Amino acid sequence: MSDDVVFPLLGVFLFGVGFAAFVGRRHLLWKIIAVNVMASGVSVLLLTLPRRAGEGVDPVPQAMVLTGIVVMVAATALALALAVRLAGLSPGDGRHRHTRE
Amino acid sequence: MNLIMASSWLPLLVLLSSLVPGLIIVFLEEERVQLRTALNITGAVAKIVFVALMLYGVTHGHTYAWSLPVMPGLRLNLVADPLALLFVALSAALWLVTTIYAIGYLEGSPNRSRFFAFFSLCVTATAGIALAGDLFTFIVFYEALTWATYPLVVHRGTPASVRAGRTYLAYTITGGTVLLVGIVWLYALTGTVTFVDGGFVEAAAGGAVTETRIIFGVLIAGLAVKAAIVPLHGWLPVAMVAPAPVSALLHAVAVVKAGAFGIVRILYSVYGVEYATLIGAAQVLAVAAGITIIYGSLRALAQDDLKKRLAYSTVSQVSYITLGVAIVGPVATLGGLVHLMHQGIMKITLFFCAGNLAEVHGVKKVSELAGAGRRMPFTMAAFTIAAFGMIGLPPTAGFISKLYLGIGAVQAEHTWIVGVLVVSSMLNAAYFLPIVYRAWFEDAPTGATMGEAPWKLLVPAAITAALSLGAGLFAAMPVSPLELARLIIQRRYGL
Amino acid sequence: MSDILSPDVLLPAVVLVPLLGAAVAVASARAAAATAVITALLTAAIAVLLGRAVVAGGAVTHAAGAWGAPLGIEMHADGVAVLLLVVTAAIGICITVYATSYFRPIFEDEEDRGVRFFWPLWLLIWAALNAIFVATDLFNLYVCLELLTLPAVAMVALDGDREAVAAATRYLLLSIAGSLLFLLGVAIVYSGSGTLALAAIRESGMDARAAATALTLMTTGLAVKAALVPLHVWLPPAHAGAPAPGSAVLSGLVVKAAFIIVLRLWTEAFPGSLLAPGADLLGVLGAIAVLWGSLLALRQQRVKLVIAYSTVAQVGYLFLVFPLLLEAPGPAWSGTMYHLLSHALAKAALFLAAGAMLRAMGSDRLDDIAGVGQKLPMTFAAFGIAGLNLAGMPPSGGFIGKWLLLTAALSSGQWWWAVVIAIGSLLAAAYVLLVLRAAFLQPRARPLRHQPPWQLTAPALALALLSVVLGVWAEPPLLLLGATAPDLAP
Amino acid sequence: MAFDVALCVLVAGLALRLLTTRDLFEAVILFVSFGLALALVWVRIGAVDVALAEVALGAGVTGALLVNARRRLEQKAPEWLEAAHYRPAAAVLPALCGAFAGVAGLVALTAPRAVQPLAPRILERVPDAAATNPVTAVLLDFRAYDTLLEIGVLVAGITAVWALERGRPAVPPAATAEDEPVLAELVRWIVPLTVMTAIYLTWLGAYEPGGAFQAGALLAGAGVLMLASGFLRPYAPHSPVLRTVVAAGLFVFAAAALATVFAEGALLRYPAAGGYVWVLAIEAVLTVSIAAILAEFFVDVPSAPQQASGEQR
Repeated sequence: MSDDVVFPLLGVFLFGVGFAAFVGRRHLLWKIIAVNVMASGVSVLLLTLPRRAGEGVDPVPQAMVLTGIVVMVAATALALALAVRLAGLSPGDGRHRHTRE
Repeated sequence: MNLIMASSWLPLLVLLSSLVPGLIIVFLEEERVQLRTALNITGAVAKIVFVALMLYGVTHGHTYAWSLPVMPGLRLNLVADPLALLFVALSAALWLVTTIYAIGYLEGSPNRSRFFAFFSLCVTATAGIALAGDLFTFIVFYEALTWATYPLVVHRGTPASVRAGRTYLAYTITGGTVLLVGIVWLYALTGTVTFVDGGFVEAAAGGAVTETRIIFGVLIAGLAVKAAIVPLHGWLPVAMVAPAPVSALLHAVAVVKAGAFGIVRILYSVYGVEYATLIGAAQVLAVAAGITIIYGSLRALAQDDLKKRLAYSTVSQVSYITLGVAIVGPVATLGGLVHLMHQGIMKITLFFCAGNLAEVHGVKKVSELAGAGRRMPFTMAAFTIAAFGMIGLPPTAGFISKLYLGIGAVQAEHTWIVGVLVVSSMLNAAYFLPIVYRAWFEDAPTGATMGEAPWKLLVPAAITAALSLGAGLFAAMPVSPLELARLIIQRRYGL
Repeated sequence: MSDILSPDVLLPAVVLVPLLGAAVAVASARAAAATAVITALLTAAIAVLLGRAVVAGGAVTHAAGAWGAPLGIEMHADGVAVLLLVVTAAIGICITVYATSYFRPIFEDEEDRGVRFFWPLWLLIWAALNAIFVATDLFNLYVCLELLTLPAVAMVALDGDREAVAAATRYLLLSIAGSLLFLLGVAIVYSGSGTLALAAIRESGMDARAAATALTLMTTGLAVKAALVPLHVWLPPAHAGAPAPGSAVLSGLVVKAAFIIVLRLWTEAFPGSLLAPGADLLGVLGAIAVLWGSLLALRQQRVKLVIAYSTVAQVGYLFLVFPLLLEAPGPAWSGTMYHLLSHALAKAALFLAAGAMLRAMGSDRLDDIAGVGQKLPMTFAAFGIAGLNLAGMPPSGGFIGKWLLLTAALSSGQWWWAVVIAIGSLLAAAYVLLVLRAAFLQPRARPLRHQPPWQLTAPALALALLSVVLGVWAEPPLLLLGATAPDLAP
Repeated sequence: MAFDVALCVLVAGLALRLLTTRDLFEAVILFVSFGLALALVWVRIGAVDVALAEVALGAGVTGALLVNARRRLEQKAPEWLEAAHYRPAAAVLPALCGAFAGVAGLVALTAPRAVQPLAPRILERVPDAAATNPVTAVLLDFRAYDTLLEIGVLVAGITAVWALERGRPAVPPAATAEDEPVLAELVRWIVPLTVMTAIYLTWLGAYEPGGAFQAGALLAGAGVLMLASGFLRPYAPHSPVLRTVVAAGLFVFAAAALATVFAEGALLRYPAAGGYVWVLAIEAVLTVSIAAILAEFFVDVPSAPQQASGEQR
């Protein structure tokens, strides 16, 4: 097994368990963590799939992964904000119940 | 005059004469009665003038056509050939009288702007159907008619009328969609949808008999809903909850007639009666029409509600048109075509009169009609003429229709059709004559209100009754429906 | 200096202008509305000018940084793209006008309805949509998708009640997962083809198995965002829960953007030979969506939910394109795109009209809107016209789309798709009627809370009428579409 | 080699554990460790830029956000943290999804690599780009358009978070330096150091691994520390100053893009002379904006509405 295979395998594994946990866990925070693990898996694959033994790492996927990390931070922040907000609301709660009354 | 005769804008003007008033009326406030009436009447008169001009031109050998590109390869084609004129003349003439009637009928009731707006749109769609030069244009106006009529059916806004509206739409939209599938299929097969005298299917796709057969079935199934051919007639009696002018429009001018006219177009301008007979389709259609004629009459016999009896009578009578055009031979076709007009004139008279009875005296059932002749003599006189016409007694218009249908059937050696005609006429008599008898020869119940309908309701009925009589009496005159129908036949059969 | 009106300037500007507008709207709450109006007018003008340029001179390409693909990113505006840009602009202007009034409190005690956040979110969505329509690069599409998703999610939660927040959360999570599936596909494509440019992937000689895998992953990811059955569950509560102008954007445009990307992938990026096995599956899912979405729409009690479920059904229509493309590429392509454009207009009109009803009546329950036709004739007219478009009734763009799709199905002998299309349009008529019927009933004693101002009625009516214009004046757009029909030769 | 395998096993094990544990606190801690271990993977691969970003953003900011969210949930919906809330869905669907991903990944793994990879072509042209570090060259020149849109994503994220919690009290109660003497002392040392490092990273980005995002994350961390210790009073949510700082990055970047379209004929094609200055200027503004946005993500996880409205009235 060369490191051509080890790292991509890690990527596949991370994406797979992340995906499974995303679908399988009901808790919102775990779902959020799970998509982050999936994202890490994709990052590993983005960087290592195109790589050939003995070559340096391609700058284009590096830039893509950097972008991906930033995007995930923004998405995670929003998801957490939504989760926390949701936890604080009980059914029927809200500012505008203009659909009723 | 030459300028007008040469103008390709006339077919469009016929549409605009009702579309424009309709669109203005949408935005009109409820109280602007006079302006609304003026718009309506102006539009109706203008339409008659335009149609008359085209009638003159067409009888002198001219054809009017106007078109607008819509899609690559498909255009909105308005063509005034004799067949189109037959229908558009009917709708133009009857629109004017129905408008007058509706103005009187709805006086003081709410939502009149909405009513007259959609009334105008409805007539626009009918004119579009009449003048459609191809199946694409036809389906556009055919579907538009469906939706333009819906607000009229549910006009009263009661739960019952909204339910009736739902039934109406369920039937007609399904029919329209089936028709659309048929048209697109035919288009995919033949690459054309343009009407041709004598049909284009044989030339374009004569080889694919099975496919053309199926498509014929799909097309007719779609059209049969509006034409109220059994078993697709169920919406028509239900839609009777609509106000009387709407029923009149539905039965005589617009919806049912659009279906029947569509069948005529399919047989006459798409498949050609000969080809349809060759593939066995026309015979099946004739049988279906025959069944509908008998079935409708039988059902009419059992109705006590006057409007429902008239509705089943329509089911029966409209199929005469289908029957006529489904038989090969000029005379039968002539009978079918002329009945397109005759049935319209006579049926609208009956509905006007039924509306008058209900509106003035609250009489809605056949059993309440005793003495009606004395209570409203003019209305019942008109009713009687139209009813005689329906039965086919000379010298009314109905006699002419049935005469030609009968001769045509004999010529085509379809003697069973003569049987259908005889039975149906007897049934017609059986459900109309008791009404006439009761109205004139029985005494009104004590305490019954007396008095004739106001002139706005009476005049339209009188006019159409006179037309029903005149179309029979003066059938040989150059502008009679019969002569117009003969013009169509001449072009086709070269008589 | 470049000519300010040259297509080479207009093409990037159509993305940059709304982006700049969004930045200003973020910075200044007070100037946000004015900024949005100016940005909307500018962006629309740019879209129209770009459209004119493409009609006159053919497709336009702009290489960002002048590198050109595959080193850099290119933007490309062809006939489809400019039609999408122009329709988006039309909807955009209407939504902007509408939103200037929609968020105004009717009552004294009504709280902050979040309009100052609406503006930047909306402009970001607009920028993302435009960027997607002109994108030619896989990773660029990924970033655009995220730029679209985040503000769209926020839009759903903007009204702040629990159902909306829950819907937004679900939408966001599913959407992120979808994005990551897409990104995994991107990784596979990049590794196998050495490029991210859509057109270059096809010529890269990429391994067919890897290509099929990547395409499957990306399609699945996008199907979540496009709400293709069975991945549609997030859509109805989200679209119904958003404030009306937000719903209009989401239902009218945002789901369509995801579909456009799927279509581009299948027709531009990958060889046509890949189409065959997956096409029928996508078609079947589309058919299920048409039927299932419509049936669920029929069971709803609230106008906004009816419209939202209708979106599920209408997305299904779009996916019918795949099996049809193989046999009848011309009409299938034009029909689908035409359906998409007219549906975008109609759906936006419906949500705007529903929002005006909701604001005026205080409810959008079907039982409560009896007689709305008499009380709000203009709004109701907009609803009716747009509704008929959904049902594919002439004269409307929806009818043209239906005609072309039927032509595609019947001319290629695939009559079963024609059956689906026909039944779907009947069901659409049925759920539209559900609302229309209520409006014709005699009004009950439910008084109007306020008479909607023109800003709430005119945009809906304008969009509805535009969808009719598409139905009458169909030849020029269809010719434009026909010129860009995909070449599926292997 | 053996180290790589061991590292991968560690990362995989961490992931497995943090996704299956029932204890949210454990999961969050493990997530941070996971991020740090992943950063090691990036170093092994040779992606130092990514490693930096992973530490700062993936592990750092995301971890902090998770901790924060957990704390807030503890306050207002403790039932969310109970083990009883753990309801695994039926195992079939997750297994299918995992398998789907696995199969897809394995196909990708075994597929041949590109005949004509992009990397050499990019590296060949880096000298013509506005930065010598290839990654920065890609980020801010070759694919600068992506980066521009990415800043848009960040702005969208913070606007979304703001919109969610607009019921928040005007100025949240701030900690004071006296409350946390130890922290305060720490901050006196750490913050200046962090700021220096951030500036250096931004500047360095053009030549070496580093850049606006990592620097922004560091600055944000410093900001959060200062907020927590009371050195910095939090701005009123979406106050004009804050909004302007947040929007500045997007505005300057987009304006630069539009300017280059006019002046140079292509989006973000920098002038032949001074391209480096453009990049540095854009990076500098971006750093500040990114720092503000990330810090706001941290501060602005919304409070419950009842509490908020209670304080309002």
